[in-house]
Amino acid sequence: MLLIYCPYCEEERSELEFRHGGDAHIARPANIADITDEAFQDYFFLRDNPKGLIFERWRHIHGCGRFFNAARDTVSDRFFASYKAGEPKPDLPGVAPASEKTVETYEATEGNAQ
Amino acid sequence: MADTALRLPPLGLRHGGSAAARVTPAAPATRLSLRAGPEALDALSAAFGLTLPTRPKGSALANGRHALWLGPDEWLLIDENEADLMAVAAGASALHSATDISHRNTAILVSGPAAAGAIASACPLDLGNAIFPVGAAARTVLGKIEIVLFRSGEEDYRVECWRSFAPYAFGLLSEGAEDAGL
Amino acid sequence: MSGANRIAGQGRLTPARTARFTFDGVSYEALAGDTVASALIANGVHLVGRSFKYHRPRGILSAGAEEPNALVDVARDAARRQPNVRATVQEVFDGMKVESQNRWPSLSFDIGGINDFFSPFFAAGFYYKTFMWPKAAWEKLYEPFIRRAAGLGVAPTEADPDHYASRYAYCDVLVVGAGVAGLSAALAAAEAGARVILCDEQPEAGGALHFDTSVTIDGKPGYDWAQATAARLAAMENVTVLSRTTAFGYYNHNFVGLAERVTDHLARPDRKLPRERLWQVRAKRVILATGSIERHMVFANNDRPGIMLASAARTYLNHFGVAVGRKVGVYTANDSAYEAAFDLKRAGVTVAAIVDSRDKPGEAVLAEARKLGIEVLTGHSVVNTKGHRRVSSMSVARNGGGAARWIAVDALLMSAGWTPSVHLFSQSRGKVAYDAASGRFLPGTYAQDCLSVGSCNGTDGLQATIEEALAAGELMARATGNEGGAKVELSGENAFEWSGGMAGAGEGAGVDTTVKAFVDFQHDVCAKDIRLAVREGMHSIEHIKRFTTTGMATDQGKLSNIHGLAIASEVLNREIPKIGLTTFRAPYTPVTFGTLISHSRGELFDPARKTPMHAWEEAHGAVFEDVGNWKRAWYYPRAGETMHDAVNRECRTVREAAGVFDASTLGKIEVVGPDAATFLNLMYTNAWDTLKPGRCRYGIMLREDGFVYDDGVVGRLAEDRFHVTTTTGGAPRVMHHMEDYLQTEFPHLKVWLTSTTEQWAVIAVQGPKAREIIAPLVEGIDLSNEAFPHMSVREGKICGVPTRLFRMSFTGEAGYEVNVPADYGQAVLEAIWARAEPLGACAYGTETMHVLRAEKGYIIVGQDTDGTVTPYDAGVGWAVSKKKTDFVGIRGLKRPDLVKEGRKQLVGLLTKDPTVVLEEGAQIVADPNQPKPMTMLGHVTSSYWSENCGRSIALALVAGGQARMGQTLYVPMPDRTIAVEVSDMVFIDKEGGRLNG
Amino acid sequence: MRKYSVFAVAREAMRGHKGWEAQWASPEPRKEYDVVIVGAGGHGLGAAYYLAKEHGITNVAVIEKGWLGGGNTGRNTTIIRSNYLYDESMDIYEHSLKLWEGLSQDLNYNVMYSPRGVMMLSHNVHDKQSFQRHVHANRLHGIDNEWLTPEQAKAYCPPLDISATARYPINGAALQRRGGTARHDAVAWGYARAASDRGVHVIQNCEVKGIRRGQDGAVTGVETSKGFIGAKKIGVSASGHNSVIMAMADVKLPLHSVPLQALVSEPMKPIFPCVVMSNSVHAYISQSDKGELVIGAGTDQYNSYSQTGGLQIITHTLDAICELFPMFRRVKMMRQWGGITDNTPDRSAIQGVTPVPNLFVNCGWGTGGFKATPGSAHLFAYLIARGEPHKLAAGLTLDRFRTGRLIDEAAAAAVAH
Repeated sequence: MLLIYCPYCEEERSELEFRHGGDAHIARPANIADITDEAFQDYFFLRDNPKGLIFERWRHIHGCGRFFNAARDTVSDRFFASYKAGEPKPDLPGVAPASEKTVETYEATEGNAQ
Repeated sequence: MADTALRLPPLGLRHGGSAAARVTPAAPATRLSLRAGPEALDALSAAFGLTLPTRPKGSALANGRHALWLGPDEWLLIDENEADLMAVAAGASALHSATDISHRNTAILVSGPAAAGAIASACPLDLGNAIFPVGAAARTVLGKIEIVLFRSGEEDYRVECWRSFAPYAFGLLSEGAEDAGL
Repeated sequence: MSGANRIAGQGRLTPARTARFTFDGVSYEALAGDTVASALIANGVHLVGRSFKYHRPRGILSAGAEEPNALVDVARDAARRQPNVRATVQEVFDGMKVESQNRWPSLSFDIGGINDFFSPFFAAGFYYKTFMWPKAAWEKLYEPFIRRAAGLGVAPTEADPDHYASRYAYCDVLVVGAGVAGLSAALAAAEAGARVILCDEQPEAGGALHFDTSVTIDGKPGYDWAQATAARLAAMENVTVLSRTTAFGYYNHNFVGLAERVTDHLARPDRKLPRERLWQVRAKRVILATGSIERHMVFANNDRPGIMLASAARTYLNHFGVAVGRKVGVYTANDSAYEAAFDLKRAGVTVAAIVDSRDKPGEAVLAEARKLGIEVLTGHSVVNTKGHRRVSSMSVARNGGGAARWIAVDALLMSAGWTPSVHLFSQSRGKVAYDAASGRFLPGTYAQDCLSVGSCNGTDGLQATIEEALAAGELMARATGNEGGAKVELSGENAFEWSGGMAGAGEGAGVDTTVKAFVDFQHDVCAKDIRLAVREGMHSIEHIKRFTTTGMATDQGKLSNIHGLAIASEVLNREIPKIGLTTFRAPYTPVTFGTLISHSRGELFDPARKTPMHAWEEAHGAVFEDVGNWKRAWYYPRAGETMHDAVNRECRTVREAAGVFDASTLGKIEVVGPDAATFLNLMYTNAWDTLKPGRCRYGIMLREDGFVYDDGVVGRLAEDRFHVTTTTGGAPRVMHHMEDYLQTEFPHLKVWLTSTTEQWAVIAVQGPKAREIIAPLVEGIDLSNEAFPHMSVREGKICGVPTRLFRMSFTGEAGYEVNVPADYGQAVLEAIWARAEPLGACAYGTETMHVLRAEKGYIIVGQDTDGTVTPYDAGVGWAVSKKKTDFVGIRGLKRPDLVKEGRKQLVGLLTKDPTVVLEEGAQIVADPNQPKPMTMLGHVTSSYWSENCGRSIALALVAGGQARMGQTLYVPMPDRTIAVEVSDMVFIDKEGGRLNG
Repeated sequence: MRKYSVFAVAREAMRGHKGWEAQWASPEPRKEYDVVIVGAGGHGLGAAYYLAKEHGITNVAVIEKGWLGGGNTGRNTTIIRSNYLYDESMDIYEHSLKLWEGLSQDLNYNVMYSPRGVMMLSHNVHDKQSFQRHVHANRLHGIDNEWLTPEQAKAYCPPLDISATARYPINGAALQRRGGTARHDAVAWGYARAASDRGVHVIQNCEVKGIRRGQDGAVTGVETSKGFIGAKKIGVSASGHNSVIMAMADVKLPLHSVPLQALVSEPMKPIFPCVVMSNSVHAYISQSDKGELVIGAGTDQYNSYSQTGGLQIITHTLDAICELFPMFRRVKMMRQWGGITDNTPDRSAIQGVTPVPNLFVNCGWGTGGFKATPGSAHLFAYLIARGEPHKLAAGLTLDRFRTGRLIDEAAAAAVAH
């Protein structure tokens, strides 16, 4: 069970109080009625699903009720940062963006069996 | 003209818990869900006769009227004297939203030396003195339901929940109180 | 006498305090504090169980949680029976009934033992290669046979009458393990002022000090120091000491699950006490002081009763005062086992010989052995044993194939060295590293804020352990902001430093493929099985594990993992770290489901939500149905009525007179603010700015992909205040959905949302006499059609209390929905009922509501629609604004497949035979005689007998339904085919005149 | 390859099992293959097997970063059924079920397919409507699925508590008698052995690090930890890691990967005869041949590639299990674990061509991949061999997210896979 820092409550609280909200920084197109089928597919369905750094939304639904964003490593589940909705992606010195070119070693996820 | 309808609170006259953690339904109160931006705080504070807290987990008390911080633009107001809070809110000119939730919520009081233990049987909040001191309030969960927890004294807690969840909350707190009191 | 093998003057139990228990029906005496294992050995019982596969006779191997053999069934009474209990952990209580497992007809004569004879046929993985012919025999013959043979204990068959408790806890430092290392670390952390939780699986602190009597700390015997230190910690305000408490799982972000056994050791527990208590600890820092586990030696027939770990024999002697034999052999590859021989010898037990596979044991232990006159055979191995129900002799040979000689023994103690318990560290996702020098896997890279100390960290030596633990305790306390206290100092002494150890098959395991040298005792995995697995291409340790099932028994490989790995390493000719460990999974030791679920049972399993009028409904005979978490009145049968009768009567009564209905469960959201209408414009397909205060409108809400998400009537109370209703089941998700858009897409809008579902009790009064019923009760609202037309809302009073009175209808009749503050609901209902009943009205439930709305063609989202239906499909396309440039779902709704011809559309269905009522969910076809798989056009979503229509009616989603009006389609049922005609969805009062009644 | 049989076992028993050969070869990779399949789980190995057996394509490598069968194939609760709602789902799962029925004989490897019946409990009127919709659709499609009264359900599964006072009383059940379980490892091993026997290379401990493409955009091979391996065609079937692999070819998919947890109890003598699923209370349970209760829990709510998850997911499932079977409160959890599932927005799989020529994908099986193994593998082989989907898999293509032709089993029925 995760321990999640809520930037509005300014403390870490149990995951039980939170609901995950999918990827962060996906803006609903202002002219949504006019976009193409492909653009709609991109907006609504296609996701990076990164292995490593992810920017994601959480709602402190059983706390202050606010949506906010967080940067987390999807392999270690470690949080790097939480920040309020509407704020830009933070700089995360030393944190590599997830990239298909640098796939985690097998051991990192799988224990030590070879 | 019919007789005025009688009020029937959800928990009736139940009691539970243990000597070390008593669990009792709170008396009826009026409650308000108050929503407003920072620019309205002074006017609203003046109207309600207390300073609306702006820090997480903060609360304010004046003449039996509590204001609990629930979120950056959200307060739960509880008036134990059953004052008409909607009327008070209507008197404030600043932009806000006030919704009467007096009957939506009900409250359970947990008190005694094992009160914190009783609540900790199902609530994942850290109830340590340093982090949840007297006067602290937070929306959180209790077992499978949402509650607002308010610490009103060293050994006194108020658990606010929606009325249909109250029997569940009461049962859970009673079991927790039995165990915490052992 | 509590057993012939009890040695006067030995051990820490009090001879005067006894308890009686039975094992397989025979009564025995034990001492308070005994485990089942110590009590059985004290009474000369060595055969206690049968192995999983070969049904080999098995005894007690260990004195702790790692026990693979001595699993028994323990009962307090018929319902309080627990299978697969480790006899080495379970404390005896007076009146306890213990039964052996996995044997028939008896433990000493077990028919299943024949498996041992046929074991050559049951090599690892044999079942993958056979039982395939004839095909049907697998299910009918082979599998049932395998199933009966497998399994250990017998599952409980009665509901568990015990209760379980739970506690969330926070601390600065959680210390797991209360041996030397754990106690030292906890003391240092606690003295520095940290909030500390210290837990240990045993009843008393001390860990290895239970058996290791050669240790002194601060001048006290080690065990006494441990008790004093635990007591000192327990007395500190900032410390919680939990005994009989196993840290079973280490989860994300320093979340650790502990299982505390509260009453299973008590003869007559207070009924208020929970059986077990789950602790869910969130620790800022964790110190793992989990110690290490002694390994057995792998050699031929190393599994006979009486063969056990050397440290276990020492525990039985030094703690329980029980001699495990009278003539004991020792087979070891490290020094620690010598101390077992010394202790036994001093207690008067004959030590036949110490057989040491090493050529050069530690000098100190050799010298002591000489002094005590114990024969030591270095460079020798035990290569076989004899004895059926108990070991009777061991065969010893010089390494390298010397001649073997048999030595009579009645117990054989073994030790291949110590395996650090890195289970929790590994669960924390830390990476272990192999230390080639000591042949151990040790904590390597940490993934969470924790530290390992003592022997689980590979730290050898008493003083080194103490110093490491004290430093860690202080460091963790400081790291969590504690600055108090003086530095703790401790000094310890012990008689011998231990060295040595080996992993893998000993000389006596042979290369012969028939030798049974057990690696995993419970699952009967031998060295030869691991070799076979490798031969068959299983080169990953995970493959070997799964193919042989080594490490997959209830002990999860605590003894066997390293041996299995070493044997694989030898056969594959690859170093151990190149083969790797299997992943450690929670729980460390098995945890009862009851503990994990704690309070969640019966009424506390899942809240049953009841409306404010529930008691009234119950008193008036309502039968309830589950809708989400709600209990809703379903129908109100009168004496002698079936459900069908009751619903017919209710349906008729509502249309002829009136009915009252509890609609409180509908979701309600108060939408307030200057931009409320703008916001609703975005959330619903309809246009809201045109709705005047005091009026209501039916709204459709879509997901962004264009499918119907929810619906409900929305009333505008003021320019800036709307009363939104949602479906009963949809209330929480609609609220979340709206908050999502409001906070993240449209944060500029000045509007706030508040759930008011439970603020209002809602009493629907529907039917021609509705107005007559409520009129005298209402104050301040003109109820005339002109002043208060259909789809309006007014605020006023009813029965002297505030109401939001809606003029609306889900029945097609003129009607009202009376909203009153919830606590008044029952009283207002009573007042309404007092007027309604004399006027011939009835109370009706959800079933009647469903029929009445279906007669009018009103849809129920979630029943007539699923997540694949657009408003156009559902026949409510009129509610989609053509003028708005944006609302959620506007784009999704235009996608090619959503505007395609031939989509499933909601229509009415009339059976050709009006008395036939279709089954909801039944499928519809055009040609009932086509072969399977048939082309299905759609399905029946709602279907009822309509008393008011005098026939059955149904709604259905049918491909191209609107274009099929009047067509005959078919509903093929298992026993007949039903012909239906596609019709309009409105079956009664098509003009809607009754609404204005 | 040596045929497995009771006679072979008996013969080997007499000589200490010294004669068994490796079940599959462990070759070094060739420079180039006609087909490289990424992911040696049941789907990938099976596809290789069917490529060799039915399409005559034997110059095939299945590459796997860890040990074969180590992903979701070896981590799931092994439930097999085909009583889905939509034609697309029924087609593929029924195709799979038919292959399950003869798989042990086809592979000469006992995968222990055990048609012990899968029963889905209905707890309320809504469940009943939904399950009966399935029952009828299945019947007209030619798939067995029947509606049981509570008493019939109890007769089929005696441990069931059907008392009306339960928090979620049981008002009926849907039963697919041909549904059941199989031995998960055996499926991977059986396919690996049979594929290897037909010349397929199974290359373990070989991690894909990139997908190389030619000037025409078509794939030319994979960069791996064992060097570059050329490939005329590539099929990706890497369960939770499909997004990561496909991103190497710049293909974005509608997937999110979440941990799915499961647990087993200690082994006990036979007590539980079938598979029981309950959607309303979120639980599924069966008993393995070894005697363990095998219990499927839920997924964590957040994307994660960690094969662990929160304790609350496990306890939530056990709540429900113990409510349905109060006798199990004294049973002990012996081991819990997690696998990474890749999930699509409509909870149905994607199998089809991709925008990259000669790159094929098989993904999004979510929590339902095991039961699909032989069917998915069989149709994936067809897709790779022919370059176009088999008609039974034609609905599973990627373009449905653009057009809106979703196969939303979850939305339609809210039935957990």
